[in-house]
Amino acid sequence: MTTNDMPRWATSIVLPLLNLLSALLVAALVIYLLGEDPVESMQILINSAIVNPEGLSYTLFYASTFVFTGLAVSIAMQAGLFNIGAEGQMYFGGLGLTVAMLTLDASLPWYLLIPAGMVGAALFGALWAFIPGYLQAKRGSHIVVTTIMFNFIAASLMNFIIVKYLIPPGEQNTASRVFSDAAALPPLNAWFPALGDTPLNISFFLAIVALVIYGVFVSRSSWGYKLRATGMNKHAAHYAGVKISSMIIVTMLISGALAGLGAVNSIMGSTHYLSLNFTAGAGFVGIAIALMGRQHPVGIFLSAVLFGALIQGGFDLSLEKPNIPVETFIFIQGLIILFCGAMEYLYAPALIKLIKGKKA
Amino acid sequence: AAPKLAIVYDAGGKFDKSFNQSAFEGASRFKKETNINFIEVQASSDTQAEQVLRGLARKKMDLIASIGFAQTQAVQKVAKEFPNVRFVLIDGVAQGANVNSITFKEEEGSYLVGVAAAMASKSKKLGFIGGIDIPLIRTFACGYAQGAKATDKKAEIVQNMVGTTAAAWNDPAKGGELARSQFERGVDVVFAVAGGSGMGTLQMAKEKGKLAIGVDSNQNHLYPGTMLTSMVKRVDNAVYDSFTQVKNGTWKAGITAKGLKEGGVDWALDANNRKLITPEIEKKVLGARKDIIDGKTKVIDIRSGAACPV
Amino acid sequence: MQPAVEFRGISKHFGAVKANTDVSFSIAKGAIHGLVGENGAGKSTLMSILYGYYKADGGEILLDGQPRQIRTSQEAIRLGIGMVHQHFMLVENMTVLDNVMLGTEGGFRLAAHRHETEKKLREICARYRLDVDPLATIHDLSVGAQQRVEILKQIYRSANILILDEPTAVLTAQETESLFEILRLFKEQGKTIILITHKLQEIKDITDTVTVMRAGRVIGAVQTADTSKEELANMMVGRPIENNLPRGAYKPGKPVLEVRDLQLKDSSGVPLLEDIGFTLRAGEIVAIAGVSGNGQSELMEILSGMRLPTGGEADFEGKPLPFNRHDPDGLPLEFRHLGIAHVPEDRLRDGVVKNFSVMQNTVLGYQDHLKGAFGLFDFKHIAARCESLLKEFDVRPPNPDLRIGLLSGGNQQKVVIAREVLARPKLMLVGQPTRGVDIGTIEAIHTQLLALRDAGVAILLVSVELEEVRALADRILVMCGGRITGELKIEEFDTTRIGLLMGGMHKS
Amino acid sequence: MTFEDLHLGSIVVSTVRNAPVLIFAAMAGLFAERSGVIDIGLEGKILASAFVSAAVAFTTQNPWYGILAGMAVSIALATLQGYVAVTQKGNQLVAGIAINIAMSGLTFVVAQYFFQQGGRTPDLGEARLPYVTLPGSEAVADVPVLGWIWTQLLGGHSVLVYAAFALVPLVHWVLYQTRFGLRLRACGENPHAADAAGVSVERTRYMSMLIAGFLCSFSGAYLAIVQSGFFLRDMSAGAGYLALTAMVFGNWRPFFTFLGCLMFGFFTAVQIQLEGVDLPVVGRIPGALIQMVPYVVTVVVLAGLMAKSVAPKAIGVPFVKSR
Ligand SMILES: Nc1ncnc2c1ncn2[C@@H]1O[C@H](COP(=O)(O)OP(=O)(O)OP(=O)(O)O)[C@@H](O)[C@H]1O
Ligand SMILES: Nc1ncnc2c1ncn2[C@@H]1O[C@H](COP(=O)(O)OP(=O)(O)OP(=O)(O)O)[C@@H](O)[C@H]1O
Ligand SMILES: [Mg+2]
Ligand SMILES: [Mg+2]
Repeated sequence: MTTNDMPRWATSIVLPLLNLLSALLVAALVIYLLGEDPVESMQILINSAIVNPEGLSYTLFYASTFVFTGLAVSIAMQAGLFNIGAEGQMYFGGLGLTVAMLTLDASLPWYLLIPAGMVGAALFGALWAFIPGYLQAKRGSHIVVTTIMFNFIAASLMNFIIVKYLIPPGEQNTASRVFSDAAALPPLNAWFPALGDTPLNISFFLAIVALVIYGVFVSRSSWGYKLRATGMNKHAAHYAGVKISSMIIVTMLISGALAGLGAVNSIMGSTHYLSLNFTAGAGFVGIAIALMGRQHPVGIFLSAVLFGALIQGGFDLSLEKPNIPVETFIFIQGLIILFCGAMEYLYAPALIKLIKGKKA
Repeated sequence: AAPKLAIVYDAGGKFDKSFNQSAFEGASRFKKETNINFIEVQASSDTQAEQVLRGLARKKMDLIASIGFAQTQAVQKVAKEFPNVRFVLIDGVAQGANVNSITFKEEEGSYLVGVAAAMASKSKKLGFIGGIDIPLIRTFACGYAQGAKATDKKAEIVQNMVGTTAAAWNDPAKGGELARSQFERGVDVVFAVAGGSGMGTLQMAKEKGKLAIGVDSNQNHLYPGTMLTSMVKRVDNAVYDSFTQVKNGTWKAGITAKGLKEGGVDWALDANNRKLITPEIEKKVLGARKDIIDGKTKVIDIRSGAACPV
Repeated sequence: MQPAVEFRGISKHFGAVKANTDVSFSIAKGAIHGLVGENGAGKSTLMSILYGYYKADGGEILLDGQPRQIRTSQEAIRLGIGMVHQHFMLVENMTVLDNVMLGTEGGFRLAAHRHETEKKLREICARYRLDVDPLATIHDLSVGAQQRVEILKQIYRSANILILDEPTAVLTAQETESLFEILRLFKEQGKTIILITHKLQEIKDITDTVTVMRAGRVIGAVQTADTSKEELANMMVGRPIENNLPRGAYKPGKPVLEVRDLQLKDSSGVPLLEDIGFTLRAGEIVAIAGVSGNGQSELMEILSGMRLPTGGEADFEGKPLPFNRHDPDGLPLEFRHLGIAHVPEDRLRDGVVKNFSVMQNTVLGYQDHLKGAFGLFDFKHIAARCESLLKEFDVRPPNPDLRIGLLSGGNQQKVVIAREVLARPKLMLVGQPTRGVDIGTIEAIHTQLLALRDAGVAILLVSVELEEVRALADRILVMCGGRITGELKIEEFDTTRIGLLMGGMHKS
Repeated sequence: MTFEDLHLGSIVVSTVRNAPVLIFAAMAGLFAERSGVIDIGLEGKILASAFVSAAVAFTTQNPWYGILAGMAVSIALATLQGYVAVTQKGNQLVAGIAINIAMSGLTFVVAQYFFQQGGRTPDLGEARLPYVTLPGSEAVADVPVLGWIWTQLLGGHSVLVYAAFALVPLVHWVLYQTRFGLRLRACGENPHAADAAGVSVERTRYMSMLIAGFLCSFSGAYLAIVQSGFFLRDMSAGAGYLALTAMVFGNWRPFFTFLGCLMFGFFTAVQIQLEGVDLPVVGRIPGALIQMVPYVVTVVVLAGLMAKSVAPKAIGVPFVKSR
């Protein structure tokens, strides 16, 4: 039995919805067991993540970061590389951005500062991905292992750098100084006051642009073609003249740069300073997003928004329902990934039967 | 009407076996005594802290207690936007006419337990186990070392940190392993400042029959017999007092650093460790305590930029 | 007498494809039965049903007159059916012994049975004159030896009904002959054998009866003795097959490729190629004959830029090929830009990306030629190019959006050849162009290659099929042990002499 | 720095004690992956079994019940992975990651619900596994080298430590010397060949996942009821990923994987000893930097010494009957 037997609307809309529903059903059961009304809880969740403009704004804010980390993992995956290191690359990207800001934010206007921050973030993120990429290409060191190791190493290194060099004297907070106002990304509420006082900023549009560029380049460019050929059949790619090792290195550089760019939204869009562990797992969420979104730009976008919504909605819900801790939504994230990402064809047999039955 | 009170924990959460938990205990005490309720929220990231503070401020809270230095910038920012809402920031300093920043002189309390440790130790090798290598933890370590060295010049401090990510506060196995390794190197008193990871340390001490020192709240009751003492940091009192002040209308903004004198930090002596604290130790510690309160002994706070003198 | 196997009305479809439609025929006990048909005719599907790999949609199978439900391979094995698959079913990093034991271990502890199994294998090898070392690891074995392991597996399991799906596609003439020796032995022992092959000569040589399939249906079942190759071909393809394809006069032009003193050693210093030298001119087809594994593949890889030689040089149109570098990364593209096209021997490994569509595969290797502004593809152009290519080379089905993995091997091969021909190369390297391909398609591929030659392209062909060499070549080089052992003109074609040269006898 | 400062004895003992968490998980991963199922979900299984074994051990005050319960949960999760990989033919990486994320949340929620201690279980107290004291320990305790070997290195561990070390040759034996091992490896390399040889790929992979779940549960149990004495949220702290690393490092072979586990244990122990010590040449390494020693070493070793790692060929690919 294959999904070829099914119309497109069924595979791309009905099945995912059924899966999402199943995940939410299990989640509802857990909420019920925790002693709360699942229906009401879901209403609150949806309301505060999607319906309420301010909530939506937060959802999209989180999604903007996730799009970048999701893209980072996706592009590496296209080349058959499983980059688990987006977390460390984003963390390091934050350092690049911060270095740029600390040196420039007093002297440059915003329209130069923002690109400078982005360049810094991309550069450092790329740098952190370069070594695993190089080792994979030239020494055959397993990228999964090296990137896991590089996450740990990044954590140590950043801990050291922040504490030793970035904390302003006399401060308690394990964070750099706050950047000047010129270094803040323009928030969207300036144009859409309904969004309220939220950090949603132009990096949302940058994320969309990144998605479009990714989509176009991966599926319509010669480079993307070589990228995918490398991912699917290295021998054939070699036959086609792809320089496999530079392809691996370049892909990891881009992947790292994208992960690094994830820091731009988190830092220049919201906190305006670099703090210890500011990534808060966004790099790992990127893995889930890439897998769930099938490395497709639309899929990545939807998954990123879904995860953003869970963070925002879950947070609000836990405020209203103290019996439901925020961690419940980590569990629900896991469920959604399981149902939508790993068991995507759970209902395919039943659905095929249903469709065929109707026709007959 | 009863004041509207709120408490915002940082990423550690209200059961972090550290300052968040202590804050929760203070607030609970207040609630029990006055029957006035409070709202609790946990902010898992700096962005969320700002979101939460703003949300609470909009609800026209009378006082919002922000726990942990991670909320410093968020408090400063939101306090400016809502001049009519009062804020208390624990462990950090934020500017604002409506903010009361309360910090603690952890170095002073640590000094005392350092004294006790140096007295109780036979090997004169003292252990320190911190969560992450950050200024706050270094302050504890340095105060501890100062107290120990002042008591016994030859005292040697072995120091380990659990890790570098948030997991470092939740790794009791590593906390225990570090303690064991320190014991094997001759350490016989260990001071654990590592949140949940510290639980592993205290337990290992119990197992190995060595002495341990707890932190933040009085942890003496956990393993009576091997808990030498605890360095208590009265975040609970700070929260309790702030709530009470708001209720009584005596709340004031400002910057307060609470040391021994102000009752912000102390060592813990109770039935659980009475047997371990010999009269000599007690005398020595109380003497040091008095000297600090009187200003005769100055304990260096490394956060002020000074290097640790020992 | 009861037939050993009887198919009754077997039908099987995959999605819209009807792989088998109402297939009925029977096979006598102790017979060698041939099964022929075009690529995609449904032969493998039918056999997979017999072996319990696929479940038929309808119909039944009778063994010795008994209707049998065969739902899994386990059940088939229990019923005494053995199958040598079209693609080897061997675990590459295990020994021959372990591969044989897999599924018939004899007990929980392997050690308890390893020894006796090994002994039994050695006995079998001796009896059937199979040259296989039970303790060798599969990936160290040549394809021929791997084939022998598959046979060994079946003998060890004493299968009574043996299915062989294109076993000879990768074998040399000698290897094929010794396989047939074994099959005759089997026959003497009363075993029933079903043989699928695209080589009609083999059908004539060994089978007793033959069934012809086309488009999922049985077209005819005949006694081998009563038919001829031509008749079978006609039944299969539905038209007569032309054996002597028309070709222009032999008018070699300028030298295109001059190879001098080429050497290749593997990482441990063992020579794979030694002192290779020859000249290839425009408008001629030079075939390299030889038993596979004698350096032909390596030579093709070097000349296409996929691999670097360890010594020697080659001039292409008078200019030396850039062999002086560290690794061959990207070199195939440079060669392609010079005008060297390459149809790789192992099409599934090198020649196509199975998960790409047919259209995407027509771009492979030429991705940089086809890009426009910003490196983006002009899909309209690519689609038009693909469509004409599918039409001109009669790829079936001519659906550019199909995953190429779903095409039959023959049709995949046509796509690869079409892609390379379309590049209008000056030199075309062709490795085993018709391996596993049906006779209709062979005819089509040969026609294309000859047309290319007539258009003045220099073609270097590697083939283990002497039939193919004879049909295409203008000159023949014979390789053995990494050296060129002889050269003949096509007029001098002589199977015995070539056979001697292939065996290492030097020109004398 | 003198030799004394290194405390080699302490490092060795510490290595032995730290290794079981990784060994159990890595051996579990070995079964899963050699059969062709990627097991990136080790972390989640460790966490789940750690929680359940601590919770049950506490509630029943019997560590063995805890271990049994942890086993049940870990096996259930592994079966779920098997269901995704074998029956659903879904993405195994996704399933593993989903399990890791879900368990990180769920263990907290359930622990909080039952114990109200912030995702922690109460102290196990006496309900922990005891340490084994070898016979004659008292007699030899004071003998210089022998005493140390007998009481510290060989004795004084939990039974699970012995089990972990005994497991390695056992796994090797099962993998290379038994019918099941042969079939399992065949399924991981070329499931089509296994199938054609009459081996049920489905059954073999399910069996392997059951074993993986079974073995992995000990990793969690060791963490909770031997090393810590309670459960704390996210207490696995990356052990599952490290086990995976050890396995890749060991090229999916039991003994080398075991060496990988020991290497982590060893360098973690060394790192503990090096903190705050003045080293020749480099001086005192800052605390934060010293944490990265085991990871840097791994990268260097992987880049320098090891040949390319060769994963089981069919790993991660659902077995579908068609080419
Ligand atoms: N697993 C499958 N899924 C879908 N379609 C299939 C599958 N296997 C075979 N087919 C279809 O069934 C038809 C018959 O295939 P089969 O493998 O039986 O051909 P064949 O006669 O063995 O060809 P060849 O000579 O190339 O080996 C093909 O046209 C193909 O499209
Ligand atoms: N999974 C599949 N889905 C659809 N069709 C398939 C599938 N596998 C094989 N087929 C079809 O089955 C037929 C025969 O397949 P097979 O691989 O035997 O091709 P072949 O022509 O014999 O190639 P080879 O050169 O590899 O022997 C082809 O038509 C192929 O398209
Ligand atoms: Mg076939
Ligand atoms: Mg074929």
